[in-house]
Amino acid sequence: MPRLTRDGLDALRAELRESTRLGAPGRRVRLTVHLGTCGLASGAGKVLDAARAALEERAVDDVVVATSGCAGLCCREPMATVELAGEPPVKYADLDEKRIVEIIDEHVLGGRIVPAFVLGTGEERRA
Amino acid sequence: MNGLTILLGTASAEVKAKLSGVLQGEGYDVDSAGLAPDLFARLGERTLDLVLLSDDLAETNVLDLTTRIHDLHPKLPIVVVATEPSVRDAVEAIKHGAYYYLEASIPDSDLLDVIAGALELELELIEEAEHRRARRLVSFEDLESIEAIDSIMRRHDFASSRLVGVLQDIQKEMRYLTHDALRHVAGRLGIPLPRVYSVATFYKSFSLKPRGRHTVSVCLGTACHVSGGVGILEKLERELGIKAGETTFDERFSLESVRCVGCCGLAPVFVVDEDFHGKVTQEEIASILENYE
Amino acid sequence: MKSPSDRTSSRKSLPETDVCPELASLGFFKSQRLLALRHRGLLNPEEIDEYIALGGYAALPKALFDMTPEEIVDEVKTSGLRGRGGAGFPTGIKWELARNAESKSGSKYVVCNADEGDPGAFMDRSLLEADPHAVLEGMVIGARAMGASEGFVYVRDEYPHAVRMITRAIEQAEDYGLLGSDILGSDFDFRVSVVRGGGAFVCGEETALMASIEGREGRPRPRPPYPSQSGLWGCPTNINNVETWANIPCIVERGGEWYSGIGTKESKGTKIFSLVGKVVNTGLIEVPMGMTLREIVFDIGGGVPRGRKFKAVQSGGPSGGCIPESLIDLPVDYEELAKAGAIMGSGGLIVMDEDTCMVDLARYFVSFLEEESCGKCVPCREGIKRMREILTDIVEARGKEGDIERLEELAYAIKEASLCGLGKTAPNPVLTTIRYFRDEYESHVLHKRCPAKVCKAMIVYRVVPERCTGCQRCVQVCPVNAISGPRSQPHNVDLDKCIKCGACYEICKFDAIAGDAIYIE
Amino acid sequence: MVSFRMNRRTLKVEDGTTVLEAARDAGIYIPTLCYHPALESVGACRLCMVELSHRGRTGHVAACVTPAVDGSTVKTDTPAVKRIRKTVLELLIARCPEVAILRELGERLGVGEPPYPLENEACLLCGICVRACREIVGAEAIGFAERGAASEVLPPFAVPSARCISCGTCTTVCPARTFELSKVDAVGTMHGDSDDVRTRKCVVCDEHYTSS
Repeated sequence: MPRLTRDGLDALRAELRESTRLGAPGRRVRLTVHLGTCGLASGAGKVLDAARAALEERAVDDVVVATSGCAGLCCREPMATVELAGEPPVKYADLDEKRIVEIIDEHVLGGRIVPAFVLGTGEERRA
Repeated sequence: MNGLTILLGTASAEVKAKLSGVLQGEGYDVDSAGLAPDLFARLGERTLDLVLLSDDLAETNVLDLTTRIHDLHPKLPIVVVATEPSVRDAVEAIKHGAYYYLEASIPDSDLLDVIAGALELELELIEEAEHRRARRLVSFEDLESIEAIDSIMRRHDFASSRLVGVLQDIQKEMRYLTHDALRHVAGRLGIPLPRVYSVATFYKSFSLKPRGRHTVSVCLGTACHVSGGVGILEKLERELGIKAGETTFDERFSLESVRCVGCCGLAPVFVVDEDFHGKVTQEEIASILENYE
Repeated sequence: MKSPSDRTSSRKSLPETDVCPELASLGFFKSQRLLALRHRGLLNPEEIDEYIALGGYAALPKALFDMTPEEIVDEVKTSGLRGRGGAGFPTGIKWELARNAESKSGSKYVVCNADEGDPGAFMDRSLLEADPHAVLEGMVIGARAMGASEGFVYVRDEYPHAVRMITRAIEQAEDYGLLGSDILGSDFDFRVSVVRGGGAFVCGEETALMASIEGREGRPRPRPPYPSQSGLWGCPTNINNVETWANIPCIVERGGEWYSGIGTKESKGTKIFSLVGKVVNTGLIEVPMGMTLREIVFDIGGGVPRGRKFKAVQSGGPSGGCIPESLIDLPVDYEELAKAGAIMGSGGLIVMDEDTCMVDLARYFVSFLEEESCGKCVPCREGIKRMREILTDIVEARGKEGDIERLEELAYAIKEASLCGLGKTAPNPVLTTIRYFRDEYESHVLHKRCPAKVCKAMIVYRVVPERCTGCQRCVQVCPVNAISGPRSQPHNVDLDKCIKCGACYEICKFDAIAGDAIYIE
Repeated sequence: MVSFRMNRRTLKVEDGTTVLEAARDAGIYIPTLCYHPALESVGACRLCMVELSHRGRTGHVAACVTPAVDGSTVKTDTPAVKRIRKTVLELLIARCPEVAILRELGERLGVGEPPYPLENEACLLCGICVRACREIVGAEAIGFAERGAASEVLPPFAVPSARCISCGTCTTVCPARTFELSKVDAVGTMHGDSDDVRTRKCVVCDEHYTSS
């Protein structure tokens, strides 16, 4: 990657926004497993591995598996967010390896939210 | 062999035999020359750690010789051995650059003491001496760890300000900080050993005692304290049969309490190496420990 | 990737709305306003591209090309931002001091203090783990404002994940030319390196932290000279906390005026708190300054679990104090907390219920500080040790009349005479617990009773025969075989053998069928 | 020049003069322990606490490390100052009940038996010896080890240090007389009983002069 100038940074940002937009080819769904230290301590690493394995097994190629830092609510870790193109994100809590697979089959692949594990839908409030 | 070479300048076969014997017995490599030109030839062709000059060299004044060698190699320690000692010569020899002046009749043990002392001053810097001494004191296997320590210091550009980071990396690699490692670091980074020692004992993440293969750290942060962290620590102490700060006999576990691992939302917490275990109960501890060999 | 506002506008009603609540309507999230945590849950901290796509590194070109260093400092001053590490010194003024300070060698330094020491606080760890580029962007802007060319992130070695994230972020920013020489083609050079702490709480103190960066033991030195005049290697040095740095890009991007519209008169903006302890929703929250403790503990935190009674909130770590239930409507900002005898600190809020013994808590903090004192000055080294001895006597039923007054006398000297902030604030947990819970101290000292049933020397474990189902689980967990009794019949605790480890209480308490059949008196 | 009030007098001193130095020049007594005129002040013992008022703010500072500020007011003997010094001295006496200088200070400041269990340490941890060895001698043979209440003054690993030149400076500057230097045969014993430093003989005068 060449070193950026001011204009180069703006161009890169525009390009990245387009290429990472949900709905772009190969980016139908974004599945984010939240991996802060608290999440990892609660088993988020295993949840992530299980999700990757399940998607591979099902030969899915339009789901972006992402990670993030802490999602804030430590007592409900591990948490994951599923975002389908054009729909508000759905945050799941208290996950384990089995539940994430169920969410993948139902929500990620089937488009049906799994209410039993849902923490909430939509965005957090930002200032 | 201790890897150190001493050049012996004497014309007397008797002195040569006696001193060589004593020095070789101590592990020094001894080279000798009977004439001044030979002496200078040797000085040019190999790395030496010390010159031992007897005052019996033909046609040469030992004081002049001392000055010439000292001018050529100011950091090479020179010890003068006098068959006819005098106080005046002693003072002059020191003035001419000798590290020490001693009587030929000196007991062997004192001679070796002087030479050991001189070698420490070889590079004038005491730190360097400490570094050398560390090299000399270690056994063959440890030479490998010296290499490892050197490569850690290289990563930190041998910068004295990176001392804490250097010690952390050594500890991560060798599980604890040996005295030799600290001496070696002091010498290489040019930091007085007492400062290195102060740093190594000030910070609680350093251990100067051998540690286990796994470190069990029980968080005693406030959230863990009010959620039963002390009970977890006591259970671990009973389970492992050691107190916090100790290491099991088989060196499998070291147990310690830490002030807060920042995982308060899952209190009580304990950490094995880098694995965090949250919301633990006394009951599940044994089964968690089983995962660590 | 869409911006947050796009996402909200594109929301369409889902058939499950009644079963799946909106996140923003949930108690825990409802009153939060994310600013320093603006990217929470949204970005992969290992990918600089995600930060850029979300609008990151937009404040940096503005600060480099459109603003003079003075204008940046003014913007931060206008914002009213105060140090988030604890003391709350106005950040803009601190920057101005460092900007105006002369450096003999020409070097100036900026430091990010991530030596998060307060037990119970973990916002710095979380920020570095989740959004390291926000911190870096703030540092570059600050360095430009103050004329610094080198920076350090001083982070605890106990946070391996955070160390990895920030180290990686620095490498990526360097690759993009957002760090290093000639940043974005602006002629401005700035480098950052990570320094890991060695496990010493006192290194959160600025002069100790600098000693540690220089490779020495972290013993504080007297001030003046202040770091802004003579800091690292004798050069002007500005040290801000992680959260403070993370706020900077927002202030530069949206203006100090906008920022100062949030919060209270003296305390502007939002604050991250780690809400932990005896509270239903534990986690990291970010709220506008001035929110009351009641809102934080009950609305966001969901109150105390298992029907126990709320007792107090400990704020500010070992330098802070305990705020009792009677002050639950206290608005949380720097001034109000100080009035109550506590401090904001880095933002740890530990909720205590009726099962927390305040004397034991005071002893806990004092033992913590005794271990963490650097030992340089007498009041801190010797005084805290004596406080711990007295408090240990009290919780082990050896308290005597006059002990409370002796603690107060020691506290006065330690507060007034200690060399650094650690000592000056060390008595706070003791003083606030005496101030608000004096009856608990007196109960321990005069009646040898621990009302919260925590202090082992004053309690015994017994089985309630009517509630005991004889399930034998306590018999199995007792490490010293002090509990006996046949299956299906009430058990019995042999008090001579009991070591009061609480294992039986723990296991019985969580057993849904048996309920609390073991009790403490 | 700096002009400021101390107690009821106005003092004029050079820029950079500490409050303690100004007081000593003016003949005003402020007790000290870790202060030594030849060494860098570190403000460790906190016996020299005084009250400082400046621009409407009043607080307690250590006189040995606080420069006198123009227009400020210093008070050296308020009830609060006395109260602080009393506690600090009591803490020190409780640590080192046998150290004479503490008892002498106690008599002067009216501080008697401390209300804490007595320990029996010989070292005040004032650090004068450490600073003298570094700043004056340049040997830097001793330093602080550990921290907090466990702090100690030691040569590395608590074994004789090759850096010690057995000069005895530490023994002469120590206010508690913790150190002793005795030279018996080839052994110079320093630093209480924990650190024996072997010395070497001068070939000229036959005197032991440095460590081997």
